[in-house]
Amino acid sequence: MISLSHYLVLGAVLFALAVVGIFLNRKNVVILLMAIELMLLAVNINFLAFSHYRGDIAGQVFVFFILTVAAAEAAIGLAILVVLFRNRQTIDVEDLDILKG
Amino acid sequence: MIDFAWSVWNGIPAWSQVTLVNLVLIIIIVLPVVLGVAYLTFAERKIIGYMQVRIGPNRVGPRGLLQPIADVVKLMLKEVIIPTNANKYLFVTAPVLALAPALVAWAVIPFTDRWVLANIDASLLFVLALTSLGVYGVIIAGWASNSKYAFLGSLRSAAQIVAYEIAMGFALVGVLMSAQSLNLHEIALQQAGGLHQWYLWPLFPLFVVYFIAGVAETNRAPFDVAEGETEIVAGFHVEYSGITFALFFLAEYANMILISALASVMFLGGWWAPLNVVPFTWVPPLGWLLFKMCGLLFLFLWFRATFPRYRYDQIMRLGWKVFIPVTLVWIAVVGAAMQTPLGFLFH
Amino acid sequence: MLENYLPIIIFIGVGLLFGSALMVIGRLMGPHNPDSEKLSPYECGFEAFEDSRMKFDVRYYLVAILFIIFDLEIAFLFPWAVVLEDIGLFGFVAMMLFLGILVVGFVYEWKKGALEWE
Amino acid sequence: MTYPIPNLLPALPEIWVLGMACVILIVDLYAKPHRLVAYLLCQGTLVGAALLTLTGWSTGTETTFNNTFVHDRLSDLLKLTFYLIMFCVFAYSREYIRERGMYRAEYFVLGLFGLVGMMVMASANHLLTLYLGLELLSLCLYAMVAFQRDSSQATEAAMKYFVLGAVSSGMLLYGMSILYGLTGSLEIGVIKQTIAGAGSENVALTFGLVFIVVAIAFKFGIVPFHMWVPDVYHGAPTSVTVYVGTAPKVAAFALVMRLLVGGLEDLAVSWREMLVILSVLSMGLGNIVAIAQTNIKRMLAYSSVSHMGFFLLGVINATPNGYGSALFYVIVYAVMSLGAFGMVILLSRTGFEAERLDDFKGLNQRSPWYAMIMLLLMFSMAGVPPTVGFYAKLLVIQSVIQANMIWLAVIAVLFAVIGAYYYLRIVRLMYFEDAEDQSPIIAGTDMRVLLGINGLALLLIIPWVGVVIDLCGKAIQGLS
Amino acid sequence: MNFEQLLFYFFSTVLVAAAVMVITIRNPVKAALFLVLTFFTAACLWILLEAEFLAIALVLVYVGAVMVLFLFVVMMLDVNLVRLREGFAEYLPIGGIVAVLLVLEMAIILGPQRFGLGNFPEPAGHAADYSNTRELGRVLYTAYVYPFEIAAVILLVAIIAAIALALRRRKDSKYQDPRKQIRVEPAERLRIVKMPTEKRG
Repeated sequence: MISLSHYLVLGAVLFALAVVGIFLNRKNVVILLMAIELMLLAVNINFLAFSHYRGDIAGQVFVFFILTVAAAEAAIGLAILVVLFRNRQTIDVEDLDILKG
Repeated sequence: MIDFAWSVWNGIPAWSQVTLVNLVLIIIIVLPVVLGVAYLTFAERKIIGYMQVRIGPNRVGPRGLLQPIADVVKLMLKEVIIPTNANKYLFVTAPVLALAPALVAWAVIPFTDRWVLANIDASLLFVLALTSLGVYGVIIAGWASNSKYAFLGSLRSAAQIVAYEIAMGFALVGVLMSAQSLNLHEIALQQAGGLHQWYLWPLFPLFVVYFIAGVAETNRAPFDVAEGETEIVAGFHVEYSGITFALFFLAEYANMILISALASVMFLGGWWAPLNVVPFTWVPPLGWLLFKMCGLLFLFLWFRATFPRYRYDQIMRLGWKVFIPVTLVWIAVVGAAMQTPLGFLFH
Repeated sequence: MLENYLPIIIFIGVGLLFGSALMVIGRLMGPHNPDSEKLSPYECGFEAFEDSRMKFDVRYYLVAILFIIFDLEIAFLFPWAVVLEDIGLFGFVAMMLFLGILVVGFVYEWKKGALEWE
Repeated sequence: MTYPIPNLLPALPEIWVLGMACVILIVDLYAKPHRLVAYLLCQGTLVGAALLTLTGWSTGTETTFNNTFVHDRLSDLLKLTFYLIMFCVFAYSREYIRERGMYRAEYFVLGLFGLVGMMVMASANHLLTLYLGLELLSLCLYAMVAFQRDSSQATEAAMKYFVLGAVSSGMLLYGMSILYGLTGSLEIGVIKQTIAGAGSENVALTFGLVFIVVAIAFKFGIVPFHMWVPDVYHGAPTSVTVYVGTAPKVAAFALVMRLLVGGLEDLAVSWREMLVILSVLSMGLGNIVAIAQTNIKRMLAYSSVSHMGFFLLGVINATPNGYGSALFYVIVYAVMSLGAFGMVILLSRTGFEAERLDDFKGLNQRSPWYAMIMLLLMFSMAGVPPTVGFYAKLLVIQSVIQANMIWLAVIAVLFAVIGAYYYLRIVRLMYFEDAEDQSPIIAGTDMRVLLGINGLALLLIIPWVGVVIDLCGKAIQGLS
Repeated sequence: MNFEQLLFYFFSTVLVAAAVMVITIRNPVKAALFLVLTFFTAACLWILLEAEFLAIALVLVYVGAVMVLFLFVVMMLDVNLVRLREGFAEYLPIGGIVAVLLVLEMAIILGPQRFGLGNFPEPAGHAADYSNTRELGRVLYTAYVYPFEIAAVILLVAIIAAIALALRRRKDSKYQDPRKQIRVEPAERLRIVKMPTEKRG
């Protein structure tokens, strides 16, 4: 049978991929945002796996709220991105160098 | 011979047996839908023809009945053109992505009391989720074509689809409240017993919103600005030709049929006869469902023949500023009524 | 519960295959003789003089953002509608508060003209 | 089925602030632009909330909303601090945002919603409410940092803040998911009991704990998770910096208390070690890099990094006494930081941001009064006696000594001395250099008065400092 | 290997492969589409975990809405795709090593042999009339009413923030206002000018 650990390891792999994605794509903000979504997906898989194997609905409730918040967050993040793009004509993080010191 | 076939059947593993049975059932559903699409186009041309005092297609086959077959053959034999600089893979994926959700949604439609392919608990939500996938075909097609008109058209379509999807979702909430179930089969069962039990009556505003939103979702007239010839050539599929175009066409009409089926199940009692008396009960349940669907499909065609096209800002205003408030208010009304002894009105 | 989903998975496969198969058939049966004029993107009789991927109105993704938020609202309404009879007045009031807060947002959008398509 | 109606009284301040924020949003749609209405309503809301909190002042611990909400002395004290800080933040912002075309009701409304988020955090008794409060606060802050949307500096800062904030939320959630899996509950009290029952020797628990500590460090801006701090403080409009740099730090303290102390106190052995490292790194890097800064906002940012290192010293002790000193420290820091950024706002005017250290040159010639206020602020930040900043540092270092970590105390004192250099440099600039700019200092009456009080409070509170420390101690004792 | 396991491994493989594509592929539009695939397979896995409602909600909200916004944004930002991936290859080996290490560590801790995480029994199946949505609904609006209302506030903040940041009224655009159109008085449009008749020259 599929055990809890199967799901947890899957979550861990996804989480690690997201972290690596953030490191690899430090230049491209859009991909960064996507990597963040992957990270939250990993967390959700964890919660649901625990919820399933513990037979406790609270984990699902938590996931529902994470989905909600993450979607709202993505909306705001992309709004900021759009405003930034209008100002700078770039989403390359390396060009974002006004703030240095 | 039969014995041999039977032994082969018993010899294969259980899960492949299930898979095969399901495959056959799926084909039994998909083929009529596709055929339905073909003849819906024929019906459209004929009906609009008569409404405009013409006869419509009448050359191929008796009374033009073979016209849709000829059309299919023609589309298949046409050249598929992939524009330069277009993104090849995405360009050919887009039509497939547009078609697949329109077909898959049929898996959860209850055709009769006994016949529903996948009787999942959250089937209504499933349908809504699938409908929301349809927008990908549009966006990808517009972007992959690398053509200004296609891109603009796809954006417009996407924004429109998205706006009406909300109204559609809110309208469905009303149905859920009345039925206290997410399962389409259950929803239809609750409407057994005749005309007066149909959700059409207590949820009339939601029915109207749902159906009009369905018309807008499928980019049908009078909401077809995104592909109106006078507006923006042919919208997101301007670069598509031959079979690729046919797939979009198929998706649009399959969606129309789907919307009619859903509306029949949710508001018009699905397969139930309008009255439980003799002449009505002679018709088989599936017959009633088809009859209701045909009625709604006729409305689709009638709208196209009658209404002038909306302007884009009017479309958006209708979706956001009329439908959403109306549905919200009606949800509150239904919910409030359910807290009082009047609740029975909405069941 | 899981066995109910099996037909759906198969159906998804069939849906994708059906479309792809039609594509392949069309590709095989149709002629194939491209030339540069035929393959150029649609334009009103002149060469396309700019890339099609131009910038578009901010309004489009304002609509997309609002769509996300309303979609979430719908996601919250679905389980509520299904159990409304169980949770009774308490649940009703809870949802009306929820909707009330979001109606404030809706009124705000409306008055700000975010729903206006100019 | 019927459900008991939850007791709404403990949550009255939250409900009031939320309701008023909605009212302000709607009223402003119908009011003429640039009216004071939004500002006055906003300050009225804060006063009303303070009154509500004071009337409902808690004597014990009560929970409501099915144990997702807790009302105790700590939550009340934190909320009062929030109101106070926010009152000053809005007062300092008013002229600044008007001059820069940001005077819109959304500014105040987002600020108030951020306040609601902090209040939710302060009263959280459940991982879910803790997370939601944190996100509510963060979302408001991201939007406010980007509020000056034509400024590429501000939007760039907002983007960086957003990405790192979202990553840290992801970390926090991952840690929470492990906690949930191992204890089977999201309720903080139950988690504590389960861990106490199961023993703290579980590697998987420590694994989850690492993620939580990293996330907390991100939120506080502690080395090595401080990358966003200087950029955000610098890039954001100063009126937003004064928000980001003050109240959320106090709210992050609530995060520490509720999660690390309230839920995971039995793992203190593990998290103490992590915090010691973070604290030393923070004090060191913050103080040293701050010296190299020429921009005062960046300097204050690094100063904040180092202050958060000092703050952690209080937590490391893992005794109520230590938490009390940490609470006192973070409140004092918030007040000092409020004043310091307030001074930056004061000196700036339309088309001119007083961001460079050089803009403080000769302030004494321009206005001896404000120079004195700035002097007090800088002395307090440096920890020069007899300012309250001195007491704050004293207390946390004392708590470290109590924990028998003399070496850590020595390091802390050393870094405090290094840190004093760059604070005193500003004092030198103000008193011993000539002003480059002689334009008069203009500000609204509310700002003048509040900033004066803000600065003087650091000195004049001394006779009553014992009362405040006592209050902090009591708030912590009410926890267990 | 039974059918359920087969499905699990199939979906997990697709999920991980799609996630790898998201973070490595050059074209952001394709990355977004791979993210869609990731979400979709994740939804399938959630159904295996019997979280039916959330699985479909994931498709509805993420695939149907959030990713549409992502696509809008990447399509609009006419970015220089190649440049953004410059230096990508340099980081790749380091990134790969980091990834492998991370996964190994996490797998050791979360793996089946240790810390009792593998010992959870497979939960008993639910009754035939079990409805995941219903069960979620029963607690969501009662026991979790406080988080539920906070969620509304978060959505409200998202609306306000999005409009405050992104909405700009265009000054140059012209559009019809039907209210104005129908309120027009004749006097506004037509001016009757008295002119003396000219004499015939």
